[in-house]
Amino acid sequence: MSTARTRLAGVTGHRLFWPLVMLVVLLAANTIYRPSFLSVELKNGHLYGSLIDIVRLSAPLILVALGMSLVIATGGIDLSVGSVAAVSGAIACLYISEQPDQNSLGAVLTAVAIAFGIALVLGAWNGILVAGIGIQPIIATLILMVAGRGLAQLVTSGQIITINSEPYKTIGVGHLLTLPFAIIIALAVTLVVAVLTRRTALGMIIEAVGGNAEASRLAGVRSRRITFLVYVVSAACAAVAGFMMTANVSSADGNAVGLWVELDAILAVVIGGTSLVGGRFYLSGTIVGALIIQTLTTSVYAMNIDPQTALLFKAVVVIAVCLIQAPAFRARFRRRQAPGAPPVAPVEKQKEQVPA
Amino acid sequence: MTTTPLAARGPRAWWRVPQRQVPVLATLALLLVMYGIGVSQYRAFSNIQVVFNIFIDNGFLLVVAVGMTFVILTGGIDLSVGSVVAMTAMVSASLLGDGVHPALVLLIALLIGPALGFAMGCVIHFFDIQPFIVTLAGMFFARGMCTWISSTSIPITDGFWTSAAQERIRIGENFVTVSVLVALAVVAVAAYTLAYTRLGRNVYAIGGNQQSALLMGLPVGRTKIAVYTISGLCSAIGGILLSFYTLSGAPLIAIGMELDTIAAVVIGGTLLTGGSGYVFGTVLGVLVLGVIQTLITFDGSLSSWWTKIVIGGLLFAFILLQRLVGIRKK
Amino acid sequence: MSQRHPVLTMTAISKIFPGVRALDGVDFRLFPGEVHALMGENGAGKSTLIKVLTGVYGTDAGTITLDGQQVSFAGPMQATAAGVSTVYQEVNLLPNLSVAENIFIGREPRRLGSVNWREMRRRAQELLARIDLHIDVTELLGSYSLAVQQMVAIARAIDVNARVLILDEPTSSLDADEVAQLMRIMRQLRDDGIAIVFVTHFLDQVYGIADRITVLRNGRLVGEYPTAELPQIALVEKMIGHELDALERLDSETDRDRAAIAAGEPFVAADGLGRSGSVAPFSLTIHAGEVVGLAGLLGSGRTEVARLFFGADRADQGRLTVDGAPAAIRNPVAAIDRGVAFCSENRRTEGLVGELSVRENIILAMQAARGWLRPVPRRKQDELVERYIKALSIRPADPDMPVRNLSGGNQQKVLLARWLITEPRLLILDEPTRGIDIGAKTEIQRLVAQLSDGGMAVLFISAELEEVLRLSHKVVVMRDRRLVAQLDNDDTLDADRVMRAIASGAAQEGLEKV
Amino acid sequence: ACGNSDTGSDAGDGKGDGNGQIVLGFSQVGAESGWRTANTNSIKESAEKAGIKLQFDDAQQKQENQIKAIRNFIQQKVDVIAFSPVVESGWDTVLKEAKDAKIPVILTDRAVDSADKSLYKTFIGSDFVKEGRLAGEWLVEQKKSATGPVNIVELQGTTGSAPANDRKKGFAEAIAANPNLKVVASQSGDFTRAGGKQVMEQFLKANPKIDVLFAHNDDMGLGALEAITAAGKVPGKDITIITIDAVKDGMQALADGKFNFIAECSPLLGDQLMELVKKVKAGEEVPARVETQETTFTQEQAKAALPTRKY
Ligand SMILES: Nc1ncnc2c1ncn2[C@@H]1O[C@H](COP(=O)(O)OP(=O)(O)OP(=O)(O)O)[C@@H](O)[C@H]1O
Ligand SMILES: Nc1ncnc2c1ncn2[C@@H]1O[C@H](COP(=O)(O)OP(=O)(O)OP(=O)(O)O)[C@@H](O)[C@H]1O
Ligand SMILES: [Mg+2]
Ligand SMILES: [Mg+2]
Repeated sequence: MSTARTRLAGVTGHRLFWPLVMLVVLLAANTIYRPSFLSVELKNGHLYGSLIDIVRLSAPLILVALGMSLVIATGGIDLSVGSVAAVSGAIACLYISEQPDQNSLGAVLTAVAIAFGIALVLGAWNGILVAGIGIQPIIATLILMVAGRGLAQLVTSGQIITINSEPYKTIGVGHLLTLPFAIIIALAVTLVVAVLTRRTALGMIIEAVGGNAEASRLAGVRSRRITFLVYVVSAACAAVAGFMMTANVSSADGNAVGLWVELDAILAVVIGGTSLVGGRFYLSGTIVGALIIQTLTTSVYAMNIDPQTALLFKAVVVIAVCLIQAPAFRARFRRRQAPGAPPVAPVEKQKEQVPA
Repeated sequence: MTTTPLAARGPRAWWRVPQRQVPVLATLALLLVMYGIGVSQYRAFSNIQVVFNIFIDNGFLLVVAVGMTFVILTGGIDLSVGSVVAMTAMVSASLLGDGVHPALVLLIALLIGPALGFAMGCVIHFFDIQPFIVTLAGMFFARGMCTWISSTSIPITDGFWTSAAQERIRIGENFVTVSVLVALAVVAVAAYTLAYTRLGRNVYAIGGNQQSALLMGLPVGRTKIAVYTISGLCSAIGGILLSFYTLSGAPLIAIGMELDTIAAVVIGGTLLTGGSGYVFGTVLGVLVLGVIQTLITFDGSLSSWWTKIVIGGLLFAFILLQRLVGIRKK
Repeated sequence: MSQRHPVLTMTAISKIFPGVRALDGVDFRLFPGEVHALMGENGAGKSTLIKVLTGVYGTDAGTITLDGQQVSFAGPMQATAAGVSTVYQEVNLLPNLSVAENIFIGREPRRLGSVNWREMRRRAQELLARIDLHIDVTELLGSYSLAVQQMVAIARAIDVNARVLILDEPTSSLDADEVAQLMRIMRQLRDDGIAIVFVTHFLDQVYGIADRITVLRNGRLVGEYPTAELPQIALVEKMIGHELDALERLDSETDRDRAAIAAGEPFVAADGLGRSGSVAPFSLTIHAGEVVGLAGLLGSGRTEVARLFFGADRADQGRLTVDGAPAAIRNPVAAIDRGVAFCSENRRTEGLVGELSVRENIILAMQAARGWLRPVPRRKQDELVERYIKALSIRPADPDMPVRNLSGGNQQKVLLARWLITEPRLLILDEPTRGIDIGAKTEIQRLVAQLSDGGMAVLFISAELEEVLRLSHKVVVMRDRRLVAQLDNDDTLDADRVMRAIASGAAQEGLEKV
Repeated sequence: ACGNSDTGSDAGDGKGDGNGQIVLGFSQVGAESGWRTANTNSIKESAEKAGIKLQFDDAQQKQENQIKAIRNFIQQKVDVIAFSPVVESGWDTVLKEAKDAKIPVILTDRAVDSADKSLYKTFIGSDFVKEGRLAGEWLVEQKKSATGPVNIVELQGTTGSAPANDRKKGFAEAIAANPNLKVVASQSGDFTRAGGKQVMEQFLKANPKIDVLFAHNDDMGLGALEAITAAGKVPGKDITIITIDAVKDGMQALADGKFNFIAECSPLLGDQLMELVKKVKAGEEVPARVETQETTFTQEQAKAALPTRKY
């Protein structure tokens, strides 16, 4: 066989190949609809264009999804991320709004620190329920999903707190070196999480816990501690996302911030190739997943799809993404094209087992 | 040549509850405690009608949760239920509005849900795609259908529907509605199916270990598809009951219902990883949610946000106690 | 014999996994009324051949005919329906269902369309009685030990009215008695005209029952032989592909100076250690450099003892001292901190993480002990993994292969490697040679001997009494979840005496009484 | 307006009391916006002032929950039931139950489409269609001299919600008067600032010339402001902005010249509601429909009104 062919097979076989193809297809569709879609110009020293918007708007989702990846890798799930984002954003805004000088950097840093601290406490709460008491993750985090939303509204008294703080606003809409600051934060957090998991042994240990918790325990892994940790990390990521979302509009809306973001985050993780059963996780896949989701949302607006049918459009794209990504689906197609090719074995991935 | 018999376990006393039922019984006990608290706090709480109302108000949730129980028992999940409920109600309302005969409407409405469920099951099985993502797409699809049919709510004035909605079945001083009877019938059928049919046992088998079930020669694919179809059917029935309940179809109704149903199933002691749980537990789970809500309405002094915090708190207290009781009995 | 028509023929079967040619043009014939042993080293392709036959995997080439009809099963369901009943290598049952259901699921007795639970329980009880297993069939399967589960799997397979019965290493965790039961039943079935495929690594079992032998090596067919015409030595040579010089007997091991070992301070000492409902309180000391063998019948509590030493279960009575100092070993982490390692018997549920690679599985315990902040340097990983892949001949020798793609025996070796690299002071081995071929088994035995020479304490559990006797300095006998005897492994000790100790459950022979 | 104080109040423990105090069961839609919270607070404050005992229930935006709450109010035998329907349809059954239990019902904020008008005593609230129409009429008035086409973009509320449907409808009806006025793009911003901003960003890129923005509420308009500024345009000048609601932040933007026009949708109907409750309880005749006092604001009016705005 020619080397070109094997190289091609290597590229198409890569996990990120099909999600990236989907992303490109979506962008291409937009460009066909409106050729200027891809154009990026420099306005007031900032890059400006739909592409930049997509990346900037996906920053909070990327953050939440990163934390979610780790939680899902342990075989858990965190429904509370949206509420945690709302709580932390609300607390930060409340604190800033009470300062005499909202533009003081010190005040903003204090606000962010306080809110971040509280988010860590909320993450620890989730961690204790799951790892300490042994409540099923979905229900454990559902508690905070419901109560956290109330907490956020309690903080804002059910109103929208509007602030006027340049330093805080920077988190959401500022620029650094022509790039939106939000993108830089997302990159930085991604880097931190990647280093934390892939340069240390944390990633492997998380995957071991998610792949087979009992075996990991018997191998001396402190699985509870790890499980606890991922919920804290997830809450921390959600908190930063909360700052971004509130800074984006310079206001905290306890009801709307992060609403349904947990579903998007889980979807991003799954599109990225991580299994909900736990085990292997792929941060790069998660990021591509988040970009796909945001591109999809932006496409609806950019292509002016009737809101009444927008959901149908989303459904079609989501199902297309997962079909194209599924090896079983592609194999079926290929077989039809090239009869005689090997049928795929229906080997389902299962937790805690090693078929001989 | 003979092995020594393995250390025999003590004979089982007739009153000793089998290990497996402990969590469900603990849940039942806690539910009763919670009800007792309600009765002691609020005078009107002791009316039998309050209990009946919990059933009336949660009949559709119960039916949908029963379907979800099947799915979760196989270790899957179905996020589309809320949207399918809404879609069913929407379709019924709009067809009735067009003057289609109610019997035909009923038939069509009861076919759409299972058809979507069947399609999702096929995608999940044949293409080996995670249920979460497939049913999420199903959720978008069904909700999209709702807004596509109409962006406003459609009232139902059909005679059959209104009489089904407003018929009161008297039980002494109090009453239940048709929905309650339908819901209880669904529960009974589901409980029988899970316990006494091959399909039901295969559901448990797949939840225990799909790979093993496959190697044991069980019809894994067929069962998985069946389970999502059943969930679709239950959602469709739930949708009909909801359209009885509200006598209309509204595009935004039943948003977030998938979480309520999953919560009910899991509170009822079913493991999200599959293979363990009972329909009876699900009934209890739905009742727990219903009682929590009733307690909050009866209190009537909570602001919007405290309502959420208190719901979370009660849920936490309940689940914590459930865990503790369960552990102690072991 | 060759005049008869084979019930099953597989011709030129090939199966390719990404990067591995698991089967390469293999032929296989099976006649009615015979027991046909399928032999080969770990990773030779035995299990793959069976899975191809029953439709778990599709073939890449080759044909299968059953009763003269060409077949191609889409899955085990069709295979079962066509009369091929299989016990796969790992116990593939449902831990969340009752024993009775595990036997009958898929063909439950029914009345008026609904499952007849009472009848099912009754028949399950009867069936298990046939193989002399007396357990509560309403209990969840998961609450029983691996050996019991293996028996249940066998019971399930033999109850079907099958023409072909396939047993892939059914005896790997069974004791001599259960094996004998199984053999008896296999003979019975064979006499009824059923064709049986039997995979095992125990040569004596093969020679005890098999009529013919097919040997595979590296995914290729070596040949098909009547058992009577193939001497043991020749069989082994055919399996490993070269002369049998590497397999010298290991008999010097127990000659080491027991007195010297016992004179030193014990490394661990259990004093009245026990756990209610699990093991009766027992006392046991293990010295550095000593190999203690645990003997007993199925379910006698050997695994439970091991788990108590390791903190996998928490003891609720008695004390444990390590190096003379009281030690509260409440969890595995505490045990590992003190240099205790535990290689569990059930590699699938309690050992390996299937999705992770061979490398990751091997370094997991070492990494866990170091904490996640201090990753094992890549160079060191490579070196260690390389060394043990070679030492234990793990195949394929690809450290980045997900461990679930390895053959059963190779998985077992990976698990063993995980603990060996941590260089523990006490190594607890629960059935470490389960499903391992003879070559590797000798290798492991030698390794254990070598390690104990180097001062490591070893607690060795094996269903094979032979093995226990060969390696141990002291044999501890368990029965009904209590420790009934401790026997010094001197010249007078043999399998017979141990069996008697197990049977009588007492120490009439003047042995140290517990 | 502050939430903590409500919980401390002794408003109702459901046990009812025999001292002749009127008990009002009120089921609110939820707390999905600042507008809604102002509405809730107005009702709570007025109830306290009027000496009416309030049984408050939050339906979390779900019709099912509202029906459940009404059933429970019936069980508790409250004197009057009031609620802001989440949707227009589907109330007949439970309202019949209330009627059978002889408990009068008052609708607030939104109407229901029951054919049987005897199921409720009266309706108090705003008319969303009218709000949309007022916005549209102002625009028609402003642009009556425009010769070329006027490109309008619309930020809709949550798809399928009553205010979104009605405001869209009213606005469309009004601008039909001038064929030059054309809605070139219309998307849902979910009534939130973030939604408004995100959608507006794309509108600005996809449509080179936008003259008018019509947002279904202030919040989306406020979000859009940021997008417009970021695109280098001047809100209120380059793009005429019309919104609905008149919450404080919106009024501020209007006074600052960033918005051009707001049609008010007042949440402060507490006092009017309590009046009605007392009348209904006393068995007096009440009008079938009571509209809240509402107005519209231009930039000048906003400057004048801002200092005295309550929410
Ligand atoms: N799903 C799979 N993916 C990739 N390779 C596989 C897979 N299953 C088996 N193999 C490879 O095929 C080869 C044959 O494995 P098989 O399980 O048939 O061996 P075996 O003869 O049964 O060995 P053992 O005695 O250890 O059970 C091995 O090299 C194994 O690594
Ligand atoms: N009679 C019995 N009833 C119930 N469970 C039993 C019985 N006998 C054994 N078991 C189960 O088997 C296990 C105890 O056996 P254990 O694994 O300690 O024995 P073992 O000596 O290692 O035997 P094996 O050869 O089965 O591994 C326990 O997990 C227990 O639940
Ligand atoms: Mg094998
Ligand atoms: Mg054992």
